[in-house]
Amino acid sequence: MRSDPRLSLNLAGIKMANPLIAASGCYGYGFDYTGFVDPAEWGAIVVKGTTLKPRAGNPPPRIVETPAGMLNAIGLQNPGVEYFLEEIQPRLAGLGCPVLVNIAGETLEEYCQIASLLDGVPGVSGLEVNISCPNVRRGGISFGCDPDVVEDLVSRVREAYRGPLVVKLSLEAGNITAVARAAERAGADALSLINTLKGMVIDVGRRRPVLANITGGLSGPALRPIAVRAVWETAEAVSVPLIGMGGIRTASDALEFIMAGATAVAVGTANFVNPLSVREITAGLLRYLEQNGIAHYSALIGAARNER
Amino acid sequence: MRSDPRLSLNLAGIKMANPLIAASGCYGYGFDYTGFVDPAEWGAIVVKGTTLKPRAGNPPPRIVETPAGMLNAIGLQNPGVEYFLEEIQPRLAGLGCPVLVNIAGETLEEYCQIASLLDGVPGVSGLEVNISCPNVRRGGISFGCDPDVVEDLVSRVREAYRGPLVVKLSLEAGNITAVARAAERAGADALSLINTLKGMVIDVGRRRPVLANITGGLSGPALRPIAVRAVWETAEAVSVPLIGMGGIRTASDALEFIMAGATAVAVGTANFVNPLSVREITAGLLRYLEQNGIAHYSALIGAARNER
Amino acid sequence: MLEQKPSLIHRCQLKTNEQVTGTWHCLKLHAPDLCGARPGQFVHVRVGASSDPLLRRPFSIHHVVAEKNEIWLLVRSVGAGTELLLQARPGAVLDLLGPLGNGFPVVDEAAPALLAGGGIGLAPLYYLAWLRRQAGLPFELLIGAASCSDLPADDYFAAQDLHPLYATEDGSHGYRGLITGLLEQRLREGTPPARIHACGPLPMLAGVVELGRRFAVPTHVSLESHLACGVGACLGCAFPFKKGGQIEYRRICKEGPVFNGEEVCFEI
Amino acid sequence: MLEQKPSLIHRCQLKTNEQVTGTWHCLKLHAPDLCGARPGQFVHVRVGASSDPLLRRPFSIHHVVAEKNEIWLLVRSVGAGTELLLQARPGAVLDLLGPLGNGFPVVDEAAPALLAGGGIGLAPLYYLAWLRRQAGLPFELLIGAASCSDLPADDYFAAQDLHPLYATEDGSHGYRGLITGLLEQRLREGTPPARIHACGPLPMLAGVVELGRRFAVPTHVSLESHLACGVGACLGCAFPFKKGGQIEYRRICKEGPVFNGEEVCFEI
Ligand SMILES: Cc1cc2nc3c(=O)[nH]c(=O)nc-3n(C[C@H](O)[C@H](O)[C@H](O)COP(=O)(O)OP(=O)(O)OC[C@H]3O[C@@H](n4cnc5c(N)ncnc54)[C@H](O)[C@@H]3O)c2cc1C
Ligand SMILES: Cc1cc2nc3c(=O)[nH]c(=O)nc-3n(C[C@H](O)[C@H](O)[C@H](O)COP(=O)(O)OP(=O)(O)OC[C@H]3O[C@@H](n4cnc5c(N)ncnc54)[C@H](O)[C@@H]3O)c2cc1C
Ligand SMILES: Cc1cc2nc3c(=O)[nH]c(=O)nc-3n(C[C@H](O)[C@H](O)[C@H](O)COP(=O)(O)O)c2cc1C
Ligand SMILES: Cc1cc2nc3c(=O)[nH]c(=O)nc-3n(C[C@H](O)[C@H](O)[C@H](O)COP(=O)(O)O)c2cc1C
Ligand code: FES
Ligand code: FES
Repeated sequence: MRSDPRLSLNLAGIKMANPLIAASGCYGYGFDYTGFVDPAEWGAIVVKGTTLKPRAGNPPPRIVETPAGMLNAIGLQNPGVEYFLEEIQPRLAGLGCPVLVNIAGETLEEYCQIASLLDGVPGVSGLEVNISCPNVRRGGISFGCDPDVVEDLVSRVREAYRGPLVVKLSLEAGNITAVARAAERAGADALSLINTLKGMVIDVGRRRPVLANITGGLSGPALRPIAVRAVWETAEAVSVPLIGMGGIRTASDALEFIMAGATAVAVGTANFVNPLSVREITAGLLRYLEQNGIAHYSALIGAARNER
Repeated sequence: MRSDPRLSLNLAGIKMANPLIAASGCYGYGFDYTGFVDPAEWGAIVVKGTTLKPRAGNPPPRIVETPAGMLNAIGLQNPGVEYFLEEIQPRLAGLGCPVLVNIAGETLEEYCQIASLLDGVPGVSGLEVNISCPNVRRGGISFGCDPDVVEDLVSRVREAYRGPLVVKLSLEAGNITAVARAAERAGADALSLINTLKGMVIDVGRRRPVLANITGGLSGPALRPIAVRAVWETAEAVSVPLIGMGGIRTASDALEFIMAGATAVAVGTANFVNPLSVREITAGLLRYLEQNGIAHYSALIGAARNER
Repeated sequence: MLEQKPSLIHRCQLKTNEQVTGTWHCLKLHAPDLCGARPGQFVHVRVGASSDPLLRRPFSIHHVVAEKNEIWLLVRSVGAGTELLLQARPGAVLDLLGPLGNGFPVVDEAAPALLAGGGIGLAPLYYLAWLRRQAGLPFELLIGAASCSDLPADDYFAAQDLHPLYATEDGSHGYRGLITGLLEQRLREGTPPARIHACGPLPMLAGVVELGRRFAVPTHVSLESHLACGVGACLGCAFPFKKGGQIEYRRICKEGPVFNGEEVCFEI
Repeated sequence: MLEQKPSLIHRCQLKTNEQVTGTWHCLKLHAPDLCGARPGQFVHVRVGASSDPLLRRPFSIHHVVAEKNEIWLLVRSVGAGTELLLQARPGAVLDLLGPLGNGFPVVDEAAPALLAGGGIGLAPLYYLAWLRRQAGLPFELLIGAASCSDLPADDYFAAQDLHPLYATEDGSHGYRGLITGLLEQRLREGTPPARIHACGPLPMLAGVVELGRRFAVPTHVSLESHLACGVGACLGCAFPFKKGGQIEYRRICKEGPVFNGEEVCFEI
């Protein structure tokens, strides 16, 4: 099923067997779910956000459930790019699907340094530049809000990294289309959207925020209508391919993003609920194509826009 | 129960029996739920958004359910301020609680005109200025995003209306605290937050958006963690009282907003699910006060902040 | 303070939940306070305690058995909400708002009535038919579906002494074709009715109104839409109507669900 | 392609769901593929089909009856997720991930072991105790609660030939006081155990580790936290540990839930 030609695509130079991508931070380095599905069932996997130096992450509690969603405040816990290159990169080929590395920096320079360290590294099919992680206090959020800063940042990362470059947007900025256009101008090959939205839960018994970090990023189905709208608006603003995400659980959810204009879709939180999500969504997409006599899923990209 | 002194407050000059407010657009003019609860059980009721001229509203479908939420695109259907003054205002005294009129305009001038028409009108305890309705294409959304425009708008409405003036914020702007400060500077007596967030659902069978208006405003529990965070951040930025809202269903939800810094809370979508919400939340608040030996709910305003 | 009316919120125990056909179940509820509901009115039902699904779901009063303090709902499973509701077992307590809406305006007129129900749209007409049968008033109940396997068995009707005329698209029961075809035949051939009451999918209702116009018979159609509040507060269920050459939105839950067919603006 | 391991996702039929005491139920599941689970491992259970509650809920393997292809879960109702789960009726099919986590590291050591379970924390120790009983290895099972009415009746244990020592804060059964008090008494007076296995609330575990240190007995504690993925992918369940004077976060679901008590950083 995973190599069905009706679902294959070339995303900004990355050959993918299907448009399903494991979302960053939700699938580790691709090895944690091998007891459930073959990682090669994914079109691609985006690994956990990687920083220049190792990061210990935030103290617990790091997650809390919300209606139809969850907040996370992992704080970008990761072993750093050097460890990644030494210990993890050699194993990536075993996954059997393209792997993108999600990167985050605290300064422009850090982004560029990580990008050049990853440039040309075998087994790394592309970068996803997280300009929007809501849990890193310095940097992070501020980068993603200002179109000029984004253009500068992406241009410089573009110089440092020659492979496929995806820029990941959030909605926090309020002007996602302006930021999207800035990233496109600066040479992004594709855009990912959306990252989590900042939220918080208060423990009314203890009268304090549940998360040690106070706020965390909202993911899961609660987010979906907002994310679909963001894809819809961004698809109108740019011509690079979009990777849509936010609350996708089923093939129907994935189709919403595709019909709004996404070329590929990423699945994050749903893996926690159902580790077989990738398999079930792929099967559901094929069923939809069959039932509707469609030869290739790409005919559906932006289909909800075309009709108007 | 509804006149329990432990819940009474004076919000920007409006005397309320309790901090529960029926959210604008979710309670009509206060008469639709009389088969369930006495309107006087509310601390206050905010009526449907009122415009200068009558508005027919959007074609159907206007609502669609989403995970733990719903989208609405009513399009500010309302009979206009004149009809309101002639036909509705005379009946408001019968509700037995303070009534605020939510107003929306397509131009600065319209806001001012409505405000002066409502100035000094008996039975109208205050205005809630909606600078953020996501369904009015002209005006609306743009007003609410730019702090300078907001300051100008609110200053002028402030001149036109002498009673309690509440300004209702949305998060779409991305810079809610800047907008909040602008509204405060311009003379707002209180701030309401948050309005719905723009979202959309696509009907994958018909390959088009479900809502005739394409997008609609997300309300309900899905929104709650984002709304609590917005109150938390805004409470830090301004000193006027806040009316928190977004997905409140239970006393515990209401307490989250209060502990984040809200002086009062509004309940919208939850009324649709449970018309007895106001009664059950009031009872729950009193139970919390009892169980924790607290003499007045106001001791809990911002309580989750104080401890840090 | 406003005059206190009897409360419209009810906690009703489910007595039975039985499959009627395919995905249709009949729920019988102990609901003494709802036995006064008029045909065409509806109840707004909480299908679960969680926030997903969030909103209530509306269902027509399908039947009232006043001497047993019982109301019936005929529920077709089409999505998450109805699926959840149909999992309720006898003994479960359901939370209902109602009776809501206007109901069919003319129930006890002596002149003959045609009642046309498309698919699950037969739900409210069943009770209307039964009331007319009880009162000895003339009526004919027309029921349409894709196939007879999509409909309750004959004895579901015969048990209440109702004997519908059937229209099935595959001809498996009665007239072969759409219910509007059967209705047209009936209007052409039978005694002219005083009015037509109809409930079903929008295209069917448009057809019914068109026929009513052609044969100069007043029509009353029960409309559907997603409802949020169900009580008139949110304006979410607005539907366009013709009023003096202009479009006006009316609330299905409040001014409806039953409307004068002539006024409905089907061209949306 | 990676080597294909046996799948960790299972659809298991619920055989019985019986109240054990107060808000505690014992769920017995037909789960042949989970009978190899080690004590201290857990399963991650889907509690409903809707998005609210969204995440799975983790429960320890409470007991395995291999000859019946049966695993038991001991579930205390504390919130929406557990409430929903406890509504499941015999015949229902539950979706489980597992066995997950590491389990207690040393199960079959001949030297005596003390097993201390605070409240629902007794769940995993029950199976550990049973395995030792079967193997004829010495152990003592200590159980603590506020009152004996919060605990299963004696015969819930006696049925498996387990005879716990009780600590209740109100003194209604056994030792009066906290389980750490009983443990201290036991450490002071009885034969020195080779190790202590404990599961329960954090303050209790901190106390157990402190006692272990004081009496020079190694401790293994099973930690809890909200889990998202349960398989190590999300880093949501990280807990601080001491490592060479530094703090290091480890995943409760993957490196745990059972940890060397000495290394746990309780001061968060
Ligand atoms: C006044 C009124 C009376 C009704 N009476 C009955 C009745 O007696 N028996 C009965 O089975 N149903 C009745 N309905 C329809 C019923 O309310 C819907 O089928 C139900 O709400 C669907 O809920 P769901 O969660 O299962 O489906 P959803 O998951 O919400 O929707 C599933 C599919 O059904 C469509 N749908 C959902 N609700 C409606 C609706 N109200 N109108 C048109 N399409 C819809 C959706 O677009 C979607 O394609 C009535 C509706 C109204 C407004
Ligand atoms: C490895 C592991 C094994 C477990 N084994 C068992 C078991 O055998 N039997 C059993 O009954 N429970 C066990 N638990 C705890 C169980 O998972 C939680 O009680 C359950 O997830 C609560 O879900 P809920 O939706 O009912 O409560 P929620 O509504 O999520 O929470 C209700 C209250 O309980 C608290 N809470 C929820 N989950 C946890 C948690 N994991 N740790 C601490 N506090 C929590 C919340 O903070 C809140 O105050 C285990 C947890 C872990 C991590
Ligand atoms: C636990 C967790 C960790 C995440 N970590 C990252 C990260 O490191 N970098 C990143 O760009 N996005 C991260 N995300 C965001 C997801 O990649 C995704 O954008 C978001 O969760 C929305 O998709 P979903 O609703 O399918 O989860 C994380 C999300 C979750 C839930
Ligand atoms: C159907 C509907 C109509 C609304 N109409 C208005 C309106 O006219 N003016 C306004 O300021 N807010 C309006 N709102 C927003 C609510 O007042 C409230 O800010 C929002 O719904 C969040 O609260 P809730 O989650 O409790 O519903 C409307 C919301 C809904 C659901
Ligand atoms: S559903 Fe709210 S007005 Fe009809
Ligand atoms: S719960 Fe995801 S890593 Fe432990």
